[in-house]
Amino acid sequence: MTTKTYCWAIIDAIREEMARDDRVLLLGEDVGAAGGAFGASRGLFDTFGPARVRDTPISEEIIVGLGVGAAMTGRRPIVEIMFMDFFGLCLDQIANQAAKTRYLYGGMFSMPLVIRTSVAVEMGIGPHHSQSLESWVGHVPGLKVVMPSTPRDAKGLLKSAIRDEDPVIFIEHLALHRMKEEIEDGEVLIPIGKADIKRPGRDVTVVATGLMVGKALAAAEILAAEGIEIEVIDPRTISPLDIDTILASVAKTNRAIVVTASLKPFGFGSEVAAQIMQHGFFDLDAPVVRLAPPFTPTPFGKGFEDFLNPTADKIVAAVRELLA
Amino acid sequence: MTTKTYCWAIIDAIREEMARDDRVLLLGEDVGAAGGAFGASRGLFDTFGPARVRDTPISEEIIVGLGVGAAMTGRRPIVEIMFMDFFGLCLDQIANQAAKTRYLYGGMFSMPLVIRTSVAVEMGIGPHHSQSLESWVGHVPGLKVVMPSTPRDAKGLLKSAIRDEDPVIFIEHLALHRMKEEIEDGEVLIPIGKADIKRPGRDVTVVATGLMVGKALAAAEILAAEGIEIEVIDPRTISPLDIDTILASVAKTNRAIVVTASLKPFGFGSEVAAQIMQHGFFDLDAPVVRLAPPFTPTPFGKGFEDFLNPTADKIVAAVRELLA
Amino acid sequence: MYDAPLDLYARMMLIRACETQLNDVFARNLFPGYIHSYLGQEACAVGVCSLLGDGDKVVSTHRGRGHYLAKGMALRPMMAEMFGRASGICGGRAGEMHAADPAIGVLGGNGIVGAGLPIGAGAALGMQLDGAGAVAVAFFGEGASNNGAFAETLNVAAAWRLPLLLVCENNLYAEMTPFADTVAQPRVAARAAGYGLPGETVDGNDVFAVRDATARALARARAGDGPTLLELETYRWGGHFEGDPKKYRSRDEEAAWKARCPVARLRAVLLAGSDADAARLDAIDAAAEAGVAEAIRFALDSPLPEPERALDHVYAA
Amino acid sequence: MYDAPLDLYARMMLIRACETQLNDVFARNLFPGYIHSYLGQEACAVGVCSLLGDGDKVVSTHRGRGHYLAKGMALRPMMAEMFGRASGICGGRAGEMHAADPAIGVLGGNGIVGAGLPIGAGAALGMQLDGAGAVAVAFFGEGASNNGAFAETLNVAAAWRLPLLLVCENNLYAEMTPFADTVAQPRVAARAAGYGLPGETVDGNDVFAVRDATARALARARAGDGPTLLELETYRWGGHFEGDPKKYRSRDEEAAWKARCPVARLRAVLLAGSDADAARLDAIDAAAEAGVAEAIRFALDSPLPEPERALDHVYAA
Ligand SMILES: Cc1ncc(C[n+]2csc(CCOP(=O)(O)OP(=O)(O)O)c2C)c(N)n1
Ligand SMILES: Cc1ncc(C[n+]2csc(CCOP(=O)(O)OP(=O)(O)O)c2C)c(N)n1
Ligand SMILES: [Mg+2]
Ligand SMILES: [Mg+2]
Repeated sequence: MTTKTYCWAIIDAIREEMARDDRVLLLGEDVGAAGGAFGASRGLFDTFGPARVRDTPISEEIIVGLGVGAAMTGRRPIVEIMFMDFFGLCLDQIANQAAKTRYLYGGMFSMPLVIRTSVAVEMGIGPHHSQSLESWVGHVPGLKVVMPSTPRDAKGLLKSAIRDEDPVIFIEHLALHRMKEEIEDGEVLIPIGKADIKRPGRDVTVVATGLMVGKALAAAEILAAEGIEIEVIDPRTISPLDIDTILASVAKTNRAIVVTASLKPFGFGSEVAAQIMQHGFFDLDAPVVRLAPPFTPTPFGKGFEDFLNPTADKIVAAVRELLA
Repeated sequence: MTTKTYCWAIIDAIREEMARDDRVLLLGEDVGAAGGAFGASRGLFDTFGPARVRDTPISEEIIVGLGVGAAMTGRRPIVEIMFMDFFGLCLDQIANQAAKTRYLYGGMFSMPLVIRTSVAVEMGIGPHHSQSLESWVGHVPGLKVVMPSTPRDAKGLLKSAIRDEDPVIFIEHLALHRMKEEIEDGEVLIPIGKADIKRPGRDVTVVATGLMVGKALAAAEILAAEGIEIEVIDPRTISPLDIDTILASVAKTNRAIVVTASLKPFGFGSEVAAQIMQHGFFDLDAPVVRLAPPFTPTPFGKGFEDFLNPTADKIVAAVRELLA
Repeated sequence: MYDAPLDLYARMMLIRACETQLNDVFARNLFPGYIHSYLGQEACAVGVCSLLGDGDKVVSTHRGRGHYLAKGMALRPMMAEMFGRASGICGGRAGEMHAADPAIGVLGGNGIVGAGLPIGAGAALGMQLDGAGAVAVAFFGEGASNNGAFAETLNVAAAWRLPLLLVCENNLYAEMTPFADTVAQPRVAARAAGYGLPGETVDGNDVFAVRDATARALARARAGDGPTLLELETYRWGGHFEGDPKKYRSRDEEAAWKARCPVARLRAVLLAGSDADAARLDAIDAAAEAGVAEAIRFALDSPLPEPERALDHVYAA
Repeated sequence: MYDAPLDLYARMMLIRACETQLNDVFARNLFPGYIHSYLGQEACAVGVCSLLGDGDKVVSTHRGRGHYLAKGMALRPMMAEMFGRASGICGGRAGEMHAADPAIGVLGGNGIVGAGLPIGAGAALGMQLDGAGAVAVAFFGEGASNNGAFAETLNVAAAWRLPLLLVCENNLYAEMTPFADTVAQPRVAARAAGYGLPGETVDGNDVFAVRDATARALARARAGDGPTLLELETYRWGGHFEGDPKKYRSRDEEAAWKARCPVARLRAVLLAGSDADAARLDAIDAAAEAGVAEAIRFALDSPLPEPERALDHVYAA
């Protein structure tokens, strides 16, 4: 076991996969000699050289397009879009090209492409560096969408993503970059499409994604002191969603809260609520609660973000209300 | 009263508003001398001239950006993105710029921008000309999203959109372009944010959008013959959603189906289901049903589309099942 | 790869016959959807693709049949794909704007104007990493050259010296809008210099001129000297799609361009040279017509795909 | 609009003082978030904006303070905005990358590289329709010139003869990546020709050279002759943001560029000419320093916005 930060876990995953398979490439802004805008590719340029680790211009559309074309010709590219907020510049390549190529051509092409990106919720950088836009890609068939909440999950999911034959959107949480966890030294592979029960409980099912998982666990501690045991489920994969694990939990708890940094309308909370309703309606004692920031852009500054985003205290309050 | 097609209703709306307010402009591919790729700007170039009706290059990002900048300097632009499938090329200007400008600057700017676009569901043109992507924009605060299902609604909503101080995404349904309706000759203004009960009923609430409204009404006819009266609600505006009208209906019917061309995950059906659950859970006798195409891209050809998309028959079957 | 003038002629005639007969089929209401005709541009596809091997990749557009046939896609499955039939090369699900064939390096058409350019660069990156001297070719229209994707592609291809041919078929119109109305500088090739790659404009209706320019660009690409932007001046005989009334241009202009017919020009050259006599060429014409007619019959006789096939291939099995 | 050399100097010194003192504040951990310093580029903003009237519009970038101050944004509300305070010009919600002031034509910074260019074209369209001779100026970095938005903007602006100045501040780096590593042709102005507009490269550290080029471009724009691309060669003294260790460049390179300090150069010119003596300039320096210090105090003393304000202005009231 070695203690790793979320950031180093990502680097390890890429390094291991690049060493394992020389078809793996890394492309993006500042990913090369600079080691990544957030340090998440440190050392890779030195190890694998400029052919396989390439700095791109600030050209988001072609960054993804390079990945699509390279994947169609036998490579396994990892491309980086620095912030998920920039997806509006490259969503055509993601949603119309990468996502649809296998389908369109009747399975004649594979699309082993990983699109790494970062969400900077809670960093106070303002409206263009704060959006958790998993809904945009979760709505697109052909894509897989992954949001790791711990270093080990990040490593295991990224390695699985790189080996996947389908395009995977890999969403890193900048506010988690320094989080530490012990990770076993051998191969770590976490399956895409499988939720993780981060803490078992019996009273309320709390589904939380990415950065919100830690808050849900903190809320669980507070509530446990009151004798309330929430079950914290981290879906880890947004699409395809492991609804079975969630339903099994709801069958036990009869109550659910979904905590997200993504906004409510058309958000992950709505999707989970709709699916719980569809498959577990008669297990529910109360409506599924969506805990999410209000429907506004994110202004500059931590003060606003603390106000807007779910916190452990807000989760505690929501659980208490749901049980009242 | 004059009988108008959906297409001419749109032209009328633009013509009336351009005549009324010379700050109104129309920009887009082929909108000028050619009168629009689908004929939806016929005559406007001749009437208002090349300064106010402009053909653009195939440059979706700047088409929207021109609208943003012109709106910030006192104009009321209507810009056209030929198919909604192309939103991946301009979503940054839509979601990060148009949607956030008022907010970001504390209300110092208005953004009276209309983004007209077309959805070609059921036209058989394949994966890049078939997507109903209202989820992408419905998820973005600051935008309004409108989907008219009849000529009169199209006219009245478009005129309201042009007079609105906020950016409005106006989604036209190509398969409705030839639909006809009588429209009164005076001013027609339909408020944004207000749902319309297209057919009252007592047994099941059917919420349908755009092209699906007609199918729901056809289903209503079939069901009425069996003594089943469905209430067909056309939200007309996707965001902000008039949930009150839907809830009032569900309070009466205790059952709801949402019929969309948008795909299920993170789709309009999920959003409506989640909101009905949140506010009307104890009114529900059964889970809200989402009737939507399966989670796939759209292949070429009408045969596939008929299979994938909701039809009157599928709605009838869903209603019967819900009442069984 | 095919070099013999008669082979070039045969391939151009095949495209010509295909486009002509499809228009007839369309006029008889037997075609499902839009036809984006390649009529008039045959020398472009054939000039470029005749110099490519199966290992070389081609990225096409919404107007792709010329490229598919020139690159060697088998006629029947190609045709059946256009009609959306189960016997189509993609099972009839890709349709008129989208056929592909990885076996011969056709990476597909595209419904999004300009979107093939970044993908072409990605394929060229694949070829560069393979190191086997293969290239990628991205075809696109002059209308696409106004899209941001074009500029990003020129820049990256040049900066990385990718083995990429950027082939612009400048047919003067993008849908109903004349290219000249959307630009201040109408020479597409002139945009290359700003990004540091060579740009060349050639007569796209002269198959030999296209081949010469392609050969130069290929030599550069295969030698590791990077991309070239080729602008092929040509004309779309039909409307944007069949049925377009073409109000945006004059019948005189159309006649002038038809007088520069690429197929007729090649035929004249062949007849003037010693290669072939009229009978030989007529036989080629007849074979092309017959082959196309047979392929269309094959397509029309083929069943539509089972609708349930729509559920396949969303993800890897 | 300000023409007097001493006014130019005062404005450049104001920016210099602002950037220097903000770095100190940052070093003392009193700044909330990132600082994208404008240090070293003062002549660009002042050279261009000194020729603009309040009716002319400016679209800025993530590195915008120089533009704001040069265009005349009041110091205290500008500064308070940087600190995210309620007394900021946008109520403290826009922050370090985003201030705007419609009263003087500042349409805002941008967190999305390149996104200001299309908006600038839209503002220029507004000015063209107003017909009053006003122009729009879009500032951007050389890194942004690799984005598709840049090319689309050049093309539309030229095709429509928009009264737009495209002002590229080429400071050689985009974040940690040298511009030269991402292009085959590093002269940004050379991209103009392909789109049919004039492009000019000038010394961005010489405020008079910047003004001369701007004056030419403005004359063209105001006369209805369309846009100009100006490339101003300059250098970002700091890192991409404060705290960036700048491993991607040498201290020698930094020293060489600091030797070309735009403020010192103007000062030398002024001292060599008859306009001012050192005491007068020192007084200007002191006033700038004092004003900035006062503005920073004002900002730090101002309350943060009430968090509930986050719920305002999503839609028009
Ligand atoms: C991004 C995008 N914008 C607009 C369209 C609609 N459209 C389809 S073809 C076309 C014209 C393309 O012109 P050009 O690139 O010159 O190719 P040509 O049709 O002349 O072969 C347009 C505007 C599209 N499919 N994709
Ligand atoms: C679309 C987009 N891509 C990437 C970034 C991250 N980023 C912020 S500033 C910057 C560098 C910009 O370089 P340049 O345009 O030269 O401006 P400079 O910072 O040198 O003033 C990058 C890559 C961004 N904000 N937006
Ligand atoms: Mg064309
Ligand atoms: Mg720079």
